[in-house]
Amino acid sequence: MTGRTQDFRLPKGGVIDRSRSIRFRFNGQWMGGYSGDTLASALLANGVHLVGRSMKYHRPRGIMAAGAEDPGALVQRGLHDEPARTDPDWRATQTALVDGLEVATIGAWPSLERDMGAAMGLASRVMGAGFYYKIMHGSRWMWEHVQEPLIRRAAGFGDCPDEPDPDVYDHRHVHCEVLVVGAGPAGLAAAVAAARSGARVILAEQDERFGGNLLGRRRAIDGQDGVDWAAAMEARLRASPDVRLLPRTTVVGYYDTNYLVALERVTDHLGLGPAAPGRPRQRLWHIRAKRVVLATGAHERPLVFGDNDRPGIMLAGAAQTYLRRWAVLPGRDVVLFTNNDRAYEAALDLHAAGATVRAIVDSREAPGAAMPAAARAAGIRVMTGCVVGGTSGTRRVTGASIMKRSTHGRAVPYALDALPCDLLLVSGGLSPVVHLFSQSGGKLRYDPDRVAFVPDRSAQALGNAGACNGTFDLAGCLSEGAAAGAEAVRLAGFDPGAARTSFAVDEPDASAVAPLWWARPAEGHEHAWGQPFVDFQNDTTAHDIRQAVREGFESVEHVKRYTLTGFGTDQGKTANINAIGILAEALGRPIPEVGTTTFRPPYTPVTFAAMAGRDRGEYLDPARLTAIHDRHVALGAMFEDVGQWKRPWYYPRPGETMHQAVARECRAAREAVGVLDASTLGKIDIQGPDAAEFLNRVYTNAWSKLEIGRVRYGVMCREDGMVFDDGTTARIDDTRYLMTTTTGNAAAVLDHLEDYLQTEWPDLRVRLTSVTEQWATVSIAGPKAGILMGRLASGQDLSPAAFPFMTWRPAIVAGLHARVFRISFTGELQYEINVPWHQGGALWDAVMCAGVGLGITPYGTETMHVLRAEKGFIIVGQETDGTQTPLDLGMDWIVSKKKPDFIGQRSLTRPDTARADRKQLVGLLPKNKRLVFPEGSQIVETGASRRPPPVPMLGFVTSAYWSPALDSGFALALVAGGRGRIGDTVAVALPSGEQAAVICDPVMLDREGARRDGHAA
Amino acid sequence: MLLIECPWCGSREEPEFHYGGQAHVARPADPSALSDADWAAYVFLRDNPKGVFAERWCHSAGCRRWFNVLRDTVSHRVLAVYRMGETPPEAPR
Amino acid sequence: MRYSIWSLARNALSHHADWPRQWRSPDPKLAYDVIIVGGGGHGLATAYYLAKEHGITNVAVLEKGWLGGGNTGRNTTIVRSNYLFDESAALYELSLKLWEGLSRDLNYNVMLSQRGVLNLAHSLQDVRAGRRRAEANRLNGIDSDWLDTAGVARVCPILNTSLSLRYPVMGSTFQPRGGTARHDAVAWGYARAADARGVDIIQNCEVTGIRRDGSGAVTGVETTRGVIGAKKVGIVTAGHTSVLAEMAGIRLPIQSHPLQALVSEPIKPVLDQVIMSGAIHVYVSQSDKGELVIGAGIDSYNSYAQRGSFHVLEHQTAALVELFPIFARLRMMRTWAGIVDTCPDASPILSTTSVPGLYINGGWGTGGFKATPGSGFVFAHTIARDAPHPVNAPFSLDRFTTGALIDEHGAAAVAH
Amino acid sequence: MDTPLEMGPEMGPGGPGGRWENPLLALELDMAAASGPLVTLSCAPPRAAINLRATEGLLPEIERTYGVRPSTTPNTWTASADGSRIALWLGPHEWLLLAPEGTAPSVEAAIRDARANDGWLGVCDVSHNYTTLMLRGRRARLVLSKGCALDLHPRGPWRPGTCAQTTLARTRVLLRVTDDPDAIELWVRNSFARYTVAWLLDAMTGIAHEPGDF
Repeated sequence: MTGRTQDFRLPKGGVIDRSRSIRFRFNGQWMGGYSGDTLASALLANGVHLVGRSMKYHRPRGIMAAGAEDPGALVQRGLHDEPARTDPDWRATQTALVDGLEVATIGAWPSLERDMGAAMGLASRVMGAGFYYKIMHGSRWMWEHVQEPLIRRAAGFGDCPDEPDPDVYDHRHVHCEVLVVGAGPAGLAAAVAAARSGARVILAEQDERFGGNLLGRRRAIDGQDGVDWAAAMEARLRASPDVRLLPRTTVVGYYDTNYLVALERVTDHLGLGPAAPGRPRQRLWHIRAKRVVLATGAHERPLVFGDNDRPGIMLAGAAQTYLRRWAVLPGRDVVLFTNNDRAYEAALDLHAAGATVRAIVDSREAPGAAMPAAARAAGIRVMTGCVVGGTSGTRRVTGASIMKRSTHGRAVPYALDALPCDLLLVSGGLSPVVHLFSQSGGKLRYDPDRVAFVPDRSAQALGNAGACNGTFDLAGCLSEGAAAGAEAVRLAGFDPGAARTSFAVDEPDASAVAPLWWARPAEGHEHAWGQPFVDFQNDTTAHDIRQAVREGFESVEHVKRYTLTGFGTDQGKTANINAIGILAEALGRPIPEVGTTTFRPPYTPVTFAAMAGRDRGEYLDPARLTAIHDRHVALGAMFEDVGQWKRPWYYPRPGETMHQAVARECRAAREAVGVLDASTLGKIDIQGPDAAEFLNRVYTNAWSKLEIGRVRYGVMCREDGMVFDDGTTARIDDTRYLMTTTTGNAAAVLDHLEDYLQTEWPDLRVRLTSVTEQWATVSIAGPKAGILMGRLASGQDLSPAAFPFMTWRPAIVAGLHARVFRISFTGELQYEINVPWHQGGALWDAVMCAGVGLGITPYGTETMHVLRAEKGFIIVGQETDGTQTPLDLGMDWIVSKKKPDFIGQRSLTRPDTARADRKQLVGLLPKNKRLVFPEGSQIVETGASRRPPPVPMLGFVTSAYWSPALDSGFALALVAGGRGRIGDTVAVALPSGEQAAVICDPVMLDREGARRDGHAA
Repeated sequence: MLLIECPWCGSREEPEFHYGGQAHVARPADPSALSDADWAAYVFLRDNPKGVFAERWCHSAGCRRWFNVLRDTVSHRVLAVYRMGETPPEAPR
Repeated sequence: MRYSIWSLARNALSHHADWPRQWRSPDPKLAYDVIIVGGGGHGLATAYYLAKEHGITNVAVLEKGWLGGGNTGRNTTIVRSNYLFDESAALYELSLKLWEGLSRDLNYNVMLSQRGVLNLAHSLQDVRAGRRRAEANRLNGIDSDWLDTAGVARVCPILNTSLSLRYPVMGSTFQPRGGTARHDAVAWGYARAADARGVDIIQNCEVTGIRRDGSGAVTGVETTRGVIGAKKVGIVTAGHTSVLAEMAGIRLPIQSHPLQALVSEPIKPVLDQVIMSGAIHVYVSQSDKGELVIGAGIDSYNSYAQRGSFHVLEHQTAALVELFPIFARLRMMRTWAGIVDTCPDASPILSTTSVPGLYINGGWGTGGFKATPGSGFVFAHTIARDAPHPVNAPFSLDRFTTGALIDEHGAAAVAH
Repeated sequence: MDTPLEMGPEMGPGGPGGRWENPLLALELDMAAASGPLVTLSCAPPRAAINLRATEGLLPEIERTYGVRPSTTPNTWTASADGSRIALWLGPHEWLLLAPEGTAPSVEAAIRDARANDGWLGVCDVSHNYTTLMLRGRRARLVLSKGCALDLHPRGPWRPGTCAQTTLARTRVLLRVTDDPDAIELWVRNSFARYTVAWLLDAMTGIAHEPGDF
């Protein structure tokens, strides 16, 4: 296929590298461009104005601006052989041109030129503001099955990739004394003034080149061409060691305490293929700045008039930029429509570049002096007191209808003249880019002279310089920038030295401007001249805004939401101010009374993956591993996530199902000996003379009498009386205890204890230290645990007789210094062996070796759960959900009646917590022994679930397992008044129907507790 | 993102801290002497002012010490930082 | 004027010049039977049902700013009723039933989209809690299924259900009737319908005080537009409940926190359900406009600024990209925050108070939007009868004294 | 066996078995591979570590028994002349005392004996609680700045002699800036060690060798 040639590229000039030409494809057609082009400038060089279709009416839309504010030129960007690297909704004006780039129009079918969607245009008359709210409420069926699906299909822009993104994204935290946002003349001047002080300065610029407007205007500073001046300043900054230059970096968010977030596009301009290993595609900067200088410039406003959205209608300043920066002639037959002097220069530049300028249409009766004179001198016709009322053309503007303005400002509804043109320049004046200032909490003020919202009171340590401050002339930008830079370093505690704040600049006086929010035709003719668009992405017109007002939507936020103004991907950068002006006129109120809308982050869109940075895959959240982890992996364990911990769940042998594996592990622990890695339990070292008193206050039971060497089980509540955590605590010496917590709660418990210690009881002499990872814990359980212990600790009598239950002692185990605890969470004879963490692996190996011949079997959390449930031991978080008191769990025996006070005690006597019919912990045995109820199943009276809902629920199954020991399924449950219903038959309501079960005591195995001393019952 | 001045470690980013809600809520000396309503007030009722708020933070990723902060709940500005047991300073401005 | 395809066609001919106001903008009268403080969805719904169900039309809704400008216009528009406890289930299911007839009832399309809501389970603990909730819902007559991982993959194929996920998806609850609605339209629809029944809706009218007589009973409110008398006053000011209650000397078990949300740039439809993950803190749905609407947990600290901390957004986006790897290159277009009033038990307060004639509706935490119709319905009853409707009786203030809390934390780790 | 139930001072953390298994064994090759002239990551050798709680009045005696006067200036550390003993400030009245491997029990006992029954004294052996890493090189601070919000600029507050408890990526760490400003010691809880190392290796990808823009 033959490609397009760059017919509209001027033979010379521009800030592009003509030695490096680039080939790219637009809607399948090959085109050429140069290094330094954006997609937009390259398309214009090839004479392409029609780039996309609007969202609602599918109207042809072109390139209106040259930067972030462009509302319409959105494309799908990608390479056809890289399906994982396609990007929807990319703004042509900000897309760096790279070799082989493929871009396609979005939302047009079958083609951009012939888009069926354009039929929506016919419906535009019906589809006024609030269209959807007013119909389609009649039939739910129609809405669900026909109307909404149609709306959804019509909506949306580009396509989501259908493969995961292979690229890497990075985060960086950086601190500086001064952050300068924007490297136009003001920003460069500010950075240079700040740089010489030794303060750390960061200069962030969204463009790949520094210079801002200087790149698109004919200017001289101190006799030097503006482009060269910018380059010189950049070079000077590069030379200063304390300056960090960040091109291609958009500051997107300004948060509390001068915390700013910036997105750097690191490799997007290098092509779409994979970057060097580890090289991020984008980098999100997290910046803490002592002072900030905002030099974010201004956006030119389009004008609102009939059919003002055709391709070829462009902001005057943008045309100037395309001409000077990219040496592109955006059109040959030009009309300029303006309400200010500044825009005249665009006409003059295009004229000088060889375009025919048919006329300058100025809405003002009396424009300024210099610019009109210069235009007339160049032989350009200047029509004052006139407006463009409508335009002609479909895929490209072909003409503009000029109308006279009546005394009260409305357009006289017949064409004074109809001028042919292929480029209609518009300028409604400048809007300072106050987005970041507003995000920072700064207040805005409407300035009627500048016809713009400008910064007023600021809420943070910042300064504004240049156009974003309403200072539109170059000399002003430079001196304001230099002053702001110097001021910033001074306030940051550095000496800026003598800052130069005056610059010699040649620039015409072009400050005059008069508001024109809508070139509105006279009464009765408002609809005769086409649609006056305000939001070019959401197809909001001036009529929609006035209709909204008629319907009672008077707040600017209401109008925005009702008409969707400013909700596009451009977030209303060009639309919002015009909308406010039109609204003010409709309400007959001055603009300050109407107010402005809030500017929300981000300034321009931020890639999700850049937000995530490295927190992806295994880095989303740390996986905590025990010292013995590799052994479990080698044994083929399946793992369970418990909080952040990876715990062995069960150890399937080849061909074993989970059920088989768990049954085998259970039998081993009940009949031989099983081994568990219990290292994940939280461990807290408690020291100090008041430790016992402290334990008395945080646990529900009494601790004063616990002897050295003994261990006790305790339950903790929160002040609301609900169970918070449980575990054993051992007395190490007279002033020292070791507390264990549940795996998931370890951190929460330590916080809870420190909180009370530091806030409520600072007088208690107690010190807490987390030693969870000081120790590795291997727990052996089973009738043969005693024999195994004997083998591991030869020469020491650790037999149950010599080493009583609920005591601990130091011992040499497998040649390691250990603390051995005689506690049991299984009901079996059990030893918990604690050795220093870094010897955990060695201990595990020793246990496995010594266990040979005894049937030693590693077991995981699932088997642990079965074993403890058979004994009726609870697991916090499984038998509890934050709404159970110790009494609900049948733990009266552990709730002290004598203690004057402990955390949560008082709550236990509140009316509701004292109720007799609260849900209480019970055991549950299925009538059909083969059954294991799904955990979470609800319990009802027999037959109840056959009645229509709501069905009264008695309680629910908290734990349910298959018990090899009982040769039956069994469960623990919370049942209303359960302890009084032992023996009753109830129903477990399963989706398949009810299953009968008998309520029983939660302890189902070895009630007399013979097993825990090794005497198999 | 808040920047909080730990009285010991200095200024650190908010994620290093753990929030503790209203400061200076003394636990009743003798809960058993309280009515259900008074006890409920201690357990559940907390000030929730729009403006200056005396609140607790814990530098959990740092020195693990709890301390008090005077902060404006509208501007998010930290007006003062002081240690446990100290009385709140007069809010500046 | 009734909205219909015909009225639309008629108005198209006149270039939409003849649409009437959707609600009047009256000056406040000297006194009303009932004043509702707060012109959000809940307040407007309360006024509407006061008029419709109880014939009380001498009612004013006072809004300090613009209708629906608070949390009504700032939430992620999720609608569901699959709550754990009977009390909650009854309240939210009543609400969902009203949702299902709302567009027709209001003659205003609130764009209810019942595309189904999934609450993912990422641990055995989640699985137990999810199953328990699904079973309880079923017995309470609420449509709610339990899906295993394969089932989740069938319903939402673009979700990452592989074991490579740091916390793999182990199943999910699924409520087919859950979905989303157009938040602004809910406020506007109720406002228009209430106005049509004679309710005065008064914007830019901030309540600065609550007047009481010698007996302590409410007599009216002080506002930026003068004193307005009222026999009864209902406080429905999410994000400022404590501030208003304090004007009547009432302390509430409520803390206010920022809640942030964000949307992506619009893309063609890829996600057809509402996906919620309490465990890794993100929930997402795709709007009719094509934007992905994304939320997560609240910021930790008290705040009345509609502004949160950036790292919270980074964490929720990281979670999103893990759940949906194909979303990685999509872009965050806009972020915002609201102020949510949270209760100790993650359940709301719909209650009479110790002050005669004063009623409070608040503490919805992060999940108030879905309850809008039901909340208004029972609160209207509470005000009209000076006694709670059976459905909101359990949500009275005295539960904090008796201890009869309705602790939905377990089930509503992300209570949306 | 009668009290005290403490381990005798002769028993080092290695114990008679003396085995100290580095949980990062599996990753040491990767660490070597990812390291280069600009930055290296390695495991620091085991050391005895003791958590000390003491009032300032006790510090002279601590110095006498331990050999180093713990600093009362936040975020700093002090060391013995030979560097074998280092006291890091952890919080008000809280320090981490480092000593040669195996000496924890004797150091602990010595300090206890110094003030056997002082109610405010707390001594706890945490030698095995942490894994210690060393990140060294011109880009060490850059690597950390990808996941740590401290002002790690060479001219920032974190100079030799300082230490900080903070967060790196999604874990808590104790950073110690050694006498070499580009050599930073990282202390992480053992169970997080693999996560931290994997994260660091990922953050180091490509940058240990080339000076390109990372």
